[in-house]
Order: sequence, then structure tokens, then C-alpha cells
Amino acid sequence: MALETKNIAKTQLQAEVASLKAVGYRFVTLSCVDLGDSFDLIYHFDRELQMTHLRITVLKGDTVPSISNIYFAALCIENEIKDFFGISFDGLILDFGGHFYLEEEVKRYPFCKVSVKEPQAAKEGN
Amino acid sequence: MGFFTKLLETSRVKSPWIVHFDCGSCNGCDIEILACLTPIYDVERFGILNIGNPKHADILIVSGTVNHRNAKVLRNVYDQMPEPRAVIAIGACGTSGGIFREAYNVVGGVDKVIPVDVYVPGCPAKPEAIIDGVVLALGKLKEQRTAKDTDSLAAELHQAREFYANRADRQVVE
Amino acid sequence: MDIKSIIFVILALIFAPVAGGFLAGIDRRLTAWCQGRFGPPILQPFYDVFKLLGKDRQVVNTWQIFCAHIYLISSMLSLALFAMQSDLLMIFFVMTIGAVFMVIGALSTPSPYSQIGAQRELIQMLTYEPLLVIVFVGIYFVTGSFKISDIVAYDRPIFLILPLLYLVLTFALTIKLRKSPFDISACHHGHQEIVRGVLTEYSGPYLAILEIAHWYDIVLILAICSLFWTTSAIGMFFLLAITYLAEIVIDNITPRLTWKWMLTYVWAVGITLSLFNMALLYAKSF
Amino acid sequence: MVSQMVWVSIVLPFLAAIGCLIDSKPLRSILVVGTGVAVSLASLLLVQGQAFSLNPETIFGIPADGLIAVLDFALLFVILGISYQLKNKLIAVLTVLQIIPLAFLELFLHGAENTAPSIYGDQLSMIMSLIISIIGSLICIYGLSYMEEHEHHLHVEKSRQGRFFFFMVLFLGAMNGLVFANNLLWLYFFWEVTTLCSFMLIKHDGTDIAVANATRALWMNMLGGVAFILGLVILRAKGLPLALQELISTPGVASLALLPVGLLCFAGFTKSAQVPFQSWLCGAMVAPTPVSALLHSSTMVKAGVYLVIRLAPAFAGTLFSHYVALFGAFTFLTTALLAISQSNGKKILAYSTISNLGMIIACAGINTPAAMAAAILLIVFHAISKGLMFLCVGTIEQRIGSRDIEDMRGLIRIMPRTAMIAVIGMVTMFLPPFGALLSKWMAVEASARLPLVVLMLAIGSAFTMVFWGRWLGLVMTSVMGEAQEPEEQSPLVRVPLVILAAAAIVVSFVAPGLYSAMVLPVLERFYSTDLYIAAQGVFINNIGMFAVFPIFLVMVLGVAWAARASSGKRVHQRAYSTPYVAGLQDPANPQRIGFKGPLGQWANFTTSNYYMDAWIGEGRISGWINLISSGILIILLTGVL
Amino acid sequence: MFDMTRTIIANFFSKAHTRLYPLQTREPFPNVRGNLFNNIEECILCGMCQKRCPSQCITVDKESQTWQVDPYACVYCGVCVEHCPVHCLFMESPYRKPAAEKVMNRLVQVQGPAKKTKGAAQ
Amino acid sequence: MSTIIPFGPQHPVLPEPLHLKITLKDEIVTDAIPMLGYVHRGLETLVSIKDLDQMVQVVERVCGICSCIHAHTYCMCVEGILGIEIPKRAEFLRIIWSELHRMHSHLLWLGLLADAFGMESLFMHCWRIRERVMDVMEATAGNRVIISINKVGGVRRDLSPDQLRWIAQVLDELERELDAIKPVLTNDYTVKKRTVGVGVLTKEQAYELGAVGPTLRGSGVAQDVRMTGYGAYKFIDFEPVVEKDGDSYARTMVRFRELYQAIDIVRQLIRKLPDGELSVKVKAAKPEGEIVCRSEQPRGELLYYVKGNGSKFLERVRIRTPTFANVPPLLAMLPGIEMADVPVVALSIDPCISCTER
Ligand code: NFV
Ligand code: SF4
Ligand code: SF4
Ligand code: SF4
Repeated sequence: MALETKNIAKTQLQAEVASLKAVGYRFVTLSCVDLGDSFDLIYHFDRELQMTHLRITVLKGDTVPSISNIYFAALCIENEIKDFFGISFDGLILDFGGHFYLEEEVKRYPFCKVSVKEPQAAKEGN
Repeated sequence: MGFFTKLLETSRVKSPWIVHFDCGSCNGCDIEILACLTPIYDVERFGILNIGNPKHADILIVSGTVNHRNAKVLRNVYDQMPEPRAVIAIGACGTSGGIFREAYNVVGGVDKVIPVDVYVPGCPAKPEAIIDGVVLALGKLKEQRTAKDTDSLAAELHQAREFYANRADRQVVE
Repeated sequence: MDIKSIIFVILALIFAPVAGGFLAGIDRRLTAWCQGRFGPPILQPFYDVFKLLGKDRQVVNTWQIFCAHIYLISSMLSLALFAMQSDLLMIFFVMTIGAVFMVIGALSTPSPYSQIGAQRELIQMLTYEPLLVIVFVGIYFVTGSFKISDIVAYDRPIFLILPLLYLVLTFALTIKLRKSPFDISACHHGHQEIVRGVLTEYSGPYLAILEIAHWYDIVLILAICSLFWTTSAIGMFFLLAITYLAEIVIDNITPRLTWKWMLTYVWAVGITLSLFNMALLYAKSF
Repeated sequence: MVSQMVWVSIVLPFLAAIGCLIDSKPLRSILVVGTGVAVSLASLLLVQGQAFSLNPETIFGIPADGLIAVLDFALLFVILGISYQLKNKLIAVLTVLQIIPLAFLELFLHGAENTAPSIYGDQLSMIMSLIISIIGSLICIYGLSYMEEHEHHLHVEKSRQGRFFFFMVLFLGAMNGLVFANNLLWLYFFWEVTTLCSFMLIKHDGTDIAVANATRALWMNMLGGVAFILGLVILRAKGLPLALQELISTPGVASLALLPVGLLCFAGFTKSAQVPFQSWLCGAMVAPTPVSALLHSSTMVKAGVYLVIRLAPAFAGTLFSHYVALFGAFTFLTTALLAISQSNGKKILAYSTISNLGMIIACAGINTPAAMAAAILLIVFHAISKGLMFLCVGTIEQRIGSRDIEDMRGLIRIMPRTAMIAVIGMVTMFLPPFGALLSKWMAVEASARLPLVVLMLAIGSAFTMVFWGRWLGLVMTSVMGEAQEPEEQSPLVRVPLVILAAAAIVVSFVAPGLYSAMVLPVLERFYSTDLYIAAQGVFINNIGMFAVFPIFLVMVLGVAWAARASSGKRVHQRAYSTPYVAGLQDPANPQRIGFKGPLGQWANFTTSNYYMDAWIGEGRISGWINLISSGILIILLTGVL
Repeated sequence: MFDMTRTIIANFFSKAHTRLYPLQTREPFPNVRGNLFNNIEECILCGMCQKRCPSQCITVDKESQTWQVDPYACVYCGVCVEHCPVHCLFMESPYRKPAAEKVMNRLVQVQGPAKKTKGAAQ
Repeated sequence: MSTIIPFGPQHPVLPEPLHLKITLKDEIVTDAIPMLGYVHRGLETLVSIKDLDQMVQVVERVCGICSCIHAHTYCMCVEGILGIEIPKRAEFLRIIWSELHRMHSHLLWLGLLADAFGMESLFMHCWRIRERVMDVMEATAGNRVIISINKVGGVRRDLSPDQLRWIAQVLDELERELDAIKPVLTNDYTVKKRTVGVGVLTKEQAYELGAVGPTLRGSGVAQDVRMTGYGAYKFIDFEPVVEKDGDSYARTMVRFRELYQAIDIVRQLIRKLPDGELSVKVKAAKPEGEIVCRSEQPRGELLYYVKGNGSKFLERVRIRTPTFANVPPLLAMLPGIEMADVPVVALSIDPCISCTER
């Protein structure tokens, strides 16, 4: 059974999300799947128990625009994904720098099957 | 054994104050520990109070798996308890890491970080089992030194710490 | 000071903590019954204190120890002064030494919990102190003296003349006993947003000292309550027993409230009640 | 003998003050210390004797009354000049309002010939003189080193200390004159001298805020001066003697002269900065600390309450008296409340001063022997402890660069000696068995028949406890085993501090003796019943008792026991534990106080007291306080008309 | 303000609800998932339980004929019991007692099923 | 001049390790920054070593309080991908246990709330009556807390008619006991003093910040995932419980009324319980595809995203728990309240950290 998602490009994200918000959707959450050399990011929205899903696919190492400026609620989940997958979000309101859940002892992105870069280098920017 | 020593021992056995630290438990064990305090099990019968402050407590009850972040807290909480003290690890998670042993952020059971006196198995441990565990720990409490022999304690702590420090480089499951 | 009053003082100093401990034990048992539990043994408070005395010392700084001792001394002193039947107001002021040092002890540690606890303790003191003074003034109005010897010699139960002031006194009693809804700065079981407030940083023997001092305090306040019925032992007993039971019930049926509420409510109610009682008194005397 | 001593205590400072103007440090030091020692000795010698009166006809060959009158005018014209300089019309008007009645009084009103002695000294005057001479001198001596530091701090090129000590020392003389003066015109002169000194010293640093606050102090005090002189005019017009003792012992004076007495009391209120005039005293805290200590806590403001206490027998039993009690109690209550909202140490001290003065005035209004005893004792104990506290705050400020009590957290670590002395100062301010509390106890028992007053006193004293208690506690905030920095103190600082601290304790201890020897004789002149008897260290009267010696004894033993239990020997370093921080302390460095918070950042503890600005901030309630107190004042004054 | 009074007064005058464990123990409910046992004589060492156990706490070793469970990692889910082909695994109502030492529950099969032999607990 | 106070991770009021760095001024919270991760185990990564049947046991242990519904939702996802229809009786039984979970969760929470504002007797009362529910669970499912009755394809245990009767009887008792404390919550001056007007979340805020469950319904939004009629809910009549005020009191009342609602739902389920199989056989399942399933937990809407890759190990299981969604509203509520109210407000969203962090 397939999930019906609307595939969009990374650049369209902000506009698309804003337009969803305008028609009364609320942000539910964001799921991320490691596809090997890229990530699938699926944004889930809900309006009166009807769901809509947006999907963007980004290459590893790419950054993604944050939607925490549109939905404050996206703040936690974006930080979480940053922890787990090492995806950087542009314009995150409150950035926990990859230590939302994880301590320094965890030296790689646990949810990636293959780490994005060398662990040391990957954590550098944070 | 003088009268006062005896009095002291009786008092220790009769008034174990506990502090409960939830160390990454799934709440299953937590609520069972709390259930012990409630009318049906009422551990206050044994003088047990959930005092919530390690500085006042005699027994540290730990539920849940240790992860990298709460390990430090667990350590700190334990450090702040004055002697004599005892540690009880509750549940599969507390004793060994339970079903989450292999998860990447899990260090393992409580004994990876601090010395554990009593292991209470179960998932979650039944309130009766927890009461049994506390009773078992009372024996420990009675015989434990009070401050005098800090050297062995220090060695013990050191060991545990070292062990924990080595865990830092633990491999993450692919 | 004759030999009789010296013996009386010594007896008071020895038996007050015993009585205080028993009261605390009974309190815990009855509370457990109110909650449908079995409850701890009556001697539990003594076990607790002995155990604490045998624990390792652990302090943040040495001032804490100093303050705990001063608290104990002043509680004992105020009880001794009471046993010597001296001035009520003076006893009250001596009691404040202890209370203030308790606060200082808590403030002397840099921990935010005990600091906040200390601030709240100050507010609690701020709440009950004027009330106690008013109660004493009320007693003075009736008996014409602040001296306990004169008050005891008064030939009618003061309770019948000043029932509302007695109510005001029980507010102070509740605060002093650290009972809901006024267990704001530190509560007995320590499930509080500020852990155990002023007691957070005390442990082991020093906590035991505070506990013993607290027992002295309880006994003293109950002794002050007993002044309201000095004509017969039975009357006094029932007054105290009912008061204590009422405290336990109140403790169990109310949540802890915030200090702002405490300050405004207790002052408003306390002052109104006392003024009302005073007005009644005036009305009667004319 | 007596007359020499009186001259030493009044005139010597005036002369020494002029010497201070010479810009030479050693000379100034000698002068200040010498004057201090001399006036202290003089006042001590005076205490040996009985009440006395003197009537000097001439001073240095000039007719005394005439000299005073001339000086009076001179002084007023100086102030007029100042008002011109400040371009302040209000002060000018107030000055003119004094010049005219004074001239009228001197030139046209010749009531009963003044036969009363101009100088009179009883035990009350002696107590005052003791306070002024000893505490005042100690503060001046402390000032010597303080001002060095102070000017160094401000980078003053040309030392202005000459001027500073001129007014400080001058002030000692003026105050001594004030308390020994019996002739009200003399008293008026000294009164105005203190006003001028105060103004000059507040604006000493010359900053804008200093000038503004000095101006405020000046006009408020001048307002009192106007009331004073008007009172004198009315007295003279009614044919009453212009002499203090004669006035209060005139039979039926309460009905005859309530208005002038009321006006004089009003002058006292302004000088003692009672609400609504509290703002000048708070503003005066911009002055260098010795000034605050000398003028605005221990001595000058006491002139106001001294006058009210002196006049108390004149209005005993009147409604006016009740209102004075109410007014004083109100000041006590509200300023104690305001003190809670402050974190500036000097401001707290200022408000606490006003509060205590309010208590004294309330006692004068209660007007029973117990209350009067409380008032006089409180003057003594307050002067000692408050002087001490000011000096401590000054010392602390020079070291840590702040007078905010929040910055004094853990002071015990940085300056253990001063902190300990400050602790003594605070403890003696509000805890039994020390004198200040003893007087408070007397006051409460004395006021027990006045419900409203006793209520205000009860609540006010609880407020007092709050702001002292927390200050006391946070000075001690520390953790065990932290490195203590050694503390250096110059002897010029240490000696006054230690003497005052010792005095605070010792004088409290001998309070029963002090009472019997010095206070009882004063009271016995006017009251015959309900007096406290102080026998075997226990104050006792028909409604209450206070066991000073027993409590002292037990507390001393207790403190010794507690100190032993908490001494470093008995508490091993191993017993140290970090404060409980929900398990987030730094185990590697337990001395580091804080916790590891969100984002993995270390957060140091900051804690602060509750100031409740939103509830009782100065800006919020001062208006109401002023309004209500003005109301009481107006009732008070219209009542006497 | 006094709405709780009725409840606590009622509690006060009725018997305490406390089960006085350990003085009195309640009969466990039937079918409660308590301690895990293996009837080792009947075990065919097929390893099904090991494969199915979500906590991976069973080790079956055909070589040394041992069946071992880590009772401190077992989550008492009963999955192994359900999947054992010969139903030699069973759970008994009493829970496992707390202990001061962690002891593995290691059973060695001396002889295969059908032949009655005793397993030795170590 | 402010006080910074660490709230948690070892804190007596919240049994769970949540850390808030709270900045106070005169006891008014001016700022609160959370720190999570004390319970984070990373169990979503366990999919790579536990097959899809074993994962049921793992997701149950996301949280002991709401374990049943976690397993239920997970099973719904896998069954959805595999296209399995499970027997109707199993659907009903799942919901019976789920609603029992809701009851015990709400009672537990109510007790904790009472403890947070210092009313020990109410805490004791709630936990005492909760034991009845626990007994039911132990007797019917074999364990008190983590009952493990779900499996992919159905349920593992049945309820006998005797047991059903007993449950009905327990529900009656429960209702009586709840009636006893009803006035305490609806009427009591002191309780209301602590909750009414504390931590107000307006309707707009709640909607916007993504609040779910009673937190959302307490603010007047009638959103309840059970309305979508998953599982056996399509056969049940119920209305979402809504309160308008958005303060702690409203949230308390939502949960309290949901207790009655849950009792009612279980009664309906027992009445309508059909006969039939307990499970369908799922043979060597190798799911492929993605799915999103939602369900209503005691704390609100739970979302599972499951992706299979054609092996018996799933590719990804992603759990969005209700508390996770309620954290931003909590952060929005904290500034401006009193320190003493922090535990009350924190508890009013019924935080469950182990769910949040998984
Ligand atoms: N948050 C959460 Fe749960 C619930 N209800 C759920 O998914 O409790 Ni631990
Ligand atoms: S042992 Fe089981 S119930 Fe206890 S915390 Fe771990 S998973 Fe939860
Ligand atoms: S499944 Fe049964 S028979 Fe097979 S190894 Fe396990 S216990 Fe033995
Ligand atoms: S009960 Fe569960 S966890 Fe325990 S051994 Fe069996 S399958 Fe494994």
C-alpha cells in the first residue's frame, strides 16, 4: 500500500508549506528515511483529520530550509532529525547543534546506514 | 554491640528513604515503583518514603536503561547520597539493558555506571518484587560502613567510572 | 527562679521532643488512614531521626551546621522560657531567632532550591508573625498581661472569649507544622517543585537536628494553643486533640497553594477575624 | 567641670572644623582624631554627673543670645545665597519664610523675659551626646581612610577633603549643641546648622544627582525649619517660655500650646525623614558613606526624634498623641515594606533607618513610660548598629565596587572579617536578645492598647525580619573549602568597626543597667506608674518581662556550641558535597557551582531575592504612601489648630 | 474547600486497602506471565525460541546441549512460549525474586527428550 | 536579577527525566529552555536487528503507560502494508484493552497532578482506584503494565465471558469511585485555585503549535483521531470531549471526563463484542511500501510512519508521539506563570518523556 505524497523540490518547500498553512493545515510531523545516497523527507500535515504529505528528496550533505519560522512546532522535529541524520536546516529558530538527544559520546549519525561524512568532519559545523 | 549501635541498626532497617531515578525507563517500571507507594502496597508501612532528594535518601532505586546522557546524571545522583546507601536496579532495563541492549544510545544496565546491590528482574518488575528488592537491600544498608572506609569506596567508584569512560568509544550498531 | 520551675524546665526539655515525635508519628499514621493506607508505625519519626543521626555528614558549607544548631538552641530556649512561665511576646521573639537561622542556613548554600525555599520561608514567617502578635495582644486584652503565669491564672477559658483569635492561631499553627495548604517552603514528603525547599541541602545528622528542633516548635505552638483553655485539663486536652485532628484533615483535603495566595488570604482572613473578635469583645465590655 | 565639658563638646568641634580646612593631611588627621577623643571623653565625663543647667551670658565676650541671633541670620542668608546659586525658588521662598518670622520674633515680640537657662543637660541629653560624640567620632575617623580611597576612586585631582571634614566635624559640634540647648532659639540655630551641613555633604561629590538630591534634602528640611520658627513665634506670642524644659513642665501646656508643639513635632518629622519626607533621606545615600552613617542614620536624623521625645510629655494624653503614634507606626510599616523592594544596600539601610525612626516616633506618640523607654533605648541601639552597618557597607563597596546586596552574595569568602562584622551588625538590628529587639518588644507591649498601632508594628517588624534575614543569609552564601582571599584593612577602618561591633553586643548586654542608670531618671520625672524595673538583668513591669541576661547566657553558650560543631576541625573536608542540582553538577570539579543545562552549556547559578517590584516597588507604592501619610499629617496638624 | 473531606473520612473509618505484602500474599491470577522455565528434558534444542525472542536473551547451544536464558534481559513477553514447537517452555505465576547477584539460568541437557533425565541448574 | 533553577532530570515532582532550565524573577518564570534526551534509547534503529514480529514487543516498550496502543498502531501499519484484514473480534479486543489503558493512564496522571500540587490524598485515591484497572489487565493479559496482547495479525489472548462480566463490574465500581472525587475537581476552591487560569493555551495557539489530544481539546478544538474510526471505533458512539478555557483546569476536566467516556466505550464494546477468530496467520511476511497510521493515545494523536523494504526487517519505523507534539505548546505556556505552577502546567500536558524520546 503506497502512501500518497506530493513530491516537490527543496526550493518549493517554504512556499508550499506556507500555502498549506494558509488553508488551515497544521503541521503534524516530519519523517526522514535514509535512501543510501539521499534522504527522503516527508512532511505530514493535517486538517480536520485529513492528511496531506509532502515529500522532498535531498542529497546527503545538502541543507534543507527550515520551516520552523512558519510552524514553530517544527522546531523539535528538525532538531531531532539533525541529531539522527545529520541534515542541517537553514534558519532553525533554536538550534541544539546536534545535541538535542545525543551526547558527545555518540560519534556518528545513528539513523544513517552509512555516515554522511567522516564522523569528525560531519560534526564540525555544528 | 552496644545499645546505640543496635538502635542505629534497627533505625536503619526501619527507615529506608528512597530516591527514585528514572534512567531512561519506559515508565513501566516507574509507575510500578510509584504504585508501591500507594494504598494497595503502601511501603510506608516499612518506613519507606519516596523522598526525592538524594541527599536525604538511603536507597537509590533506578529503573530503565542507562544512556549516554543520563549516565552522568545517575553518577551524580549516586555521588550525592551519603553513606550508608544501597542501589536497586529495577526491571530488565535496569539490570541489563533489557530489550534495548543493542540500541545505539544504550550503555546497558545500571551496574555499568554505579555499583548495584540488588537486581529486580521483570518487565516491568511487579510491585511485590520491588518490595522484596527493598527488603533485600536493607541488609546491605545495615552492614554498610559509614564513611570510615572511604578508600574502598573510592576504588569502587573509580572502577565504575573508568568502565564508563571506556564505553564512550562504543561501536554503534550498523 | 525556684527549684520547682527548674525541674519543670528540665522535664519540658526532655519530654518535648518525645511528645513531638509521637505527635508526628500519630500524624503520619492518621494521615495514612485518611488515605486508605495502613501507615507507618507510630515510632517511625524516631527511627527516621536515629537513622539520620547515624548517617554520614554531608554539607555544602559549615554555616549550615551552625544555623541548624542555633535553630535547635533557640527552639529549646523558647520552650524553656515557656516552661518558666515568662513573657509570651518574648518567647515569640526568641522563637524567631530559630526561624531566621533556619532561613539563613538555607540561604547560605548556593543551591537555587534552598534559596527559593528560604525566600518562601521568609514569606511564611512574614505571614504568621503578625498574626501571632495579634493573638498575643488579644490574650493581653483579656487577661491584662503578657506573662504566662498571669494568663494561666485567668479564671475562664480564653477560648470562649476569643474563639476567632484561636482560629487565627491555627493558621499560624498550620504554617509552622508545614501542612497543606501552607507547606510552601518545604514539605514533609518532598514532592515539590523546589524539592524540599529549605531542607534540600541538609542531610544526615543535621537534618535530624532540624527535625528535633521542629518537634520542639510543634510542642511550643501547641502549648500556646493550650493557653486558650487553662481552666481544666480535660478541656485543654480536647481543644488540642480537636485542633490537631483538624490540622490533619485540612492537610489532606487541600493542595499546596502559592505564597501570594497565602500571604493575601491569611492576612485578610486573619486580620478580619481578629478585628471582629476584638470588636465583639469591646461590644461585650460596654 | 560640667561647663568646660559642655564647651568642649560644642565649641571645640567648631574650632577644629575650621582647622580642617587647612589642606594638610596629617594635621587633619590629628584634628579629627583629637577632636573625636576629646568630645568622647567630655561626653563620658558628663555622664558621670547629674542633670545640670548652664546659662552662659556671653560667649567669647559677646552676649550669647545676640551672637546666636546674628549667626542665625547669617546662616539663613547663606542658604538664601545657595538657593540663588541653585536657582531654586522653593528654597528661596522657604528661607525668606524663616527670615521674616525670625526677624519678627527677634525685633518685635518680646514676651516673657527669657530667664530659663540656655543650656540644660539631663540623662537624655547625655545619652544623645554620648552617641554623637563616640559613634560620630568613630565614623569621622573611619572617614579619614574612606575618603582617601574614595577620592582615589573618583580620580579627584584636587582633594576636597578639607571641606568634607570641615562639615563633618562642624556637625559634631552642632549636634552636641542641639541636644544640650534648652533655649529653643539656640536649638533652632543648631538645627539649621545640621540642615546646612547635610546639604553640603550630600552634594559633596558634585554630580548632578548629588546636587539634585541635596537640593531635595534642603527644601524638605527647610520646610521643617519654617514650621519650627512658626512654632517659636506662636509660643512667644502666647507668652510661653521659649525654653524646652520650662515648656514641657508648664502645667496645662497640652491645651495651651498644642499648635506650636505640633509645629515643632512637624519639624522633627521632616528632620527624621518620616513619610512623606522619606525621599530626602533615600536620596542622601548618594553622599559618601561616612556621611550617610553619621548624618543620615546615627545622629542628625535622631535630632528630629529627640525633639519629639522631648516634647512628648507636653502632649501626653491628647488625641494628637494618638495620631503621632499612628503616624510613626505608619512610617515604620511602609518604609519597612519599601526596604523589602530594594536591593541597593544603602537604600535598605536608609529605609530601615526611617523605619526605626518611625518606631521611635510611634513610641513617643504612645507616650507611656514603657514606650518612652523603648524610644530612648532604640535611639541608642539603632545608632550603634546602624552606624556599624553603614561603615560595613562602605568598606564592602570599596572592595567589591557595588552596594547591591545581590553582589554581596558569598561575601564571607571575599572579606571574611568585614562580613562577620556586618553579620553582627545585622543580627543586633533585629534579633533578640539584642537591644533593638528589646526596644521593639517594649514598643509592642506598650502599644497593645492601640489596635491599629500594634497591628502596624507587628506587620512592620515582620517586614523588618524579611529584609534583614535575607541579607544576612546571602552574605554567608558559600561552599566549603573555597579559597578565601586574605582581607586587608587599615587600622583606621578596623578600629571603628571593631569598637562599634563590640559596642553593639556589649551595650545590649548591659541594657538593663543602662536603663536603670540613664533612662529611668528621665522617665521618672514625668511618669510614676508602669515603669519597667530592670533587676538582675530582667526587665519587668506589670504586663510583661524580658529576660535579657538568661537569654544572653543561653545564646552565648549556644553560639559557642554551634561554632564548635561547625568548626573546620570537626567537619572534615570530605563531608563537602555539591548542592543538589537535579543531578547535573560537574563531578570533576565539585567546587564549581552550577549545572550543565540545555545545549550542553554550563549554567552558573544565579539566585536572587524576591523584591516584588511589581507589587511593592518604590515607584508603585511611594505615591500611595505619601498620599496617606500626608493625610495623617494634615489631620494631625488641623487637629492641633 | 472541603470536598475531599467525605472521601478521607470514609477512608478513615473503613479498613485500610493495603495488601499486607509480604505478610499476606495474594493468589496470583491464572495465566500470569511470571518466571520463565524450560522443561529441559523435553526440549529438542531447535532454537526456535532463540530466534523468536524479541530480547534475544535465549541461547541454545546444540553442541554443549545447553539452553540458557538471561532472566535479567528477558522481558517476560511469552513469545518464546508461544513458539516452542514441543511446548516445553512455560511461565509460572510467581515473579522472579530479586537477587544481589545476576545469575544466568543455564540448563544443560544430559539426555535428549523422551529419555527422562534431570537438568542441572547452575 | 534573576534566579536560574534546574528543573529535573532528577526531580521529585516529575518522575521522568525532563530537564527545564527555568529563569525566574520573583518566582515568575521568564524563560524556560528544555533539554531532552535523558530517555532516548534509539529504539527506532532496532528495526535493523529485530524482525517485524519482534518489533511489536519493542514498540510496546516505547512507553509502559500507553504500550498497548503503540503496539496496536504498529500492527495497524504492518497489516496495512501487507493488506491484511484482521478478525473483527480482535479489533474489538484491541480497543477494549486500549481503553483500559486510557483509564489507567488518566488515573495515573490525575494522581501525579494531585501530587504536583501537593494533595497527597487525591494522589493516593487515584492510584488506589487505578489498581482495579491494573488488576483487570493482569488477570486478562498476564501482566500489569506491558500487556503484550497485540501481534501482527490479531491479538494473543481472548477475553472469556466471565472476564467480560468481571470487567463490567469493575467499571461500575470505578465509576462510583470517580463520582466520589468528582466534586473535588469540579468544586473544590483550593484545587480550582491551583488550576483555573493557570497555563492558558488559547484555541488559536493550540491549533497553531500543533497541540494534540486533551491539550488540544482543552482549548476547544474538537479533534480526536478516534473519530476517523480506525479499529473498532467505527462501531462505537462517542463524542470527543471538549472544554473551552484552555487552562490547566480545562485539560484536567477533559481527561476526567474522558475517564467516563472510556468506561462508556468499554461497556459498548463488551455489549457489541462479536465472536470469531483472534488472529489471522501471517506467513513469512515481507512487507514493501510506506504507510502512515494514526491513533488516539491517552495523550493525543500518535503517528506511525512505517516503511518496508521487502524483507522481514522493516526499513524504517518512525514514531511521532503526542507528547512530542505537545512540547512546543508547553514551552509557550511556561513563561509568565509562577514557579509553583510549573509542575502543574507541565503535568497538564501529561508529559511522557519516554514516548517523546523513544
Ligand atoms: N506521549 C505519549 Fe504515550 C501516550 N499517551 C504515546 O504515544 O505515553 Ni508514555
Ligand atoms: S524493564 Fe520493561 S517495563 Fe521496565 S523500563 Fe524497561 S522496558 Fe520498561
Ligand atoms: S523452542 Fe522449545 S524446543 Fe526449541 S529450543 Fe526452545 S525450548 Fe527447546
Ligand atoms: S519471555 Fe520473551 S523475552 Fe523472555 S525469553 Fe521468552 S521471548 Fe525472550
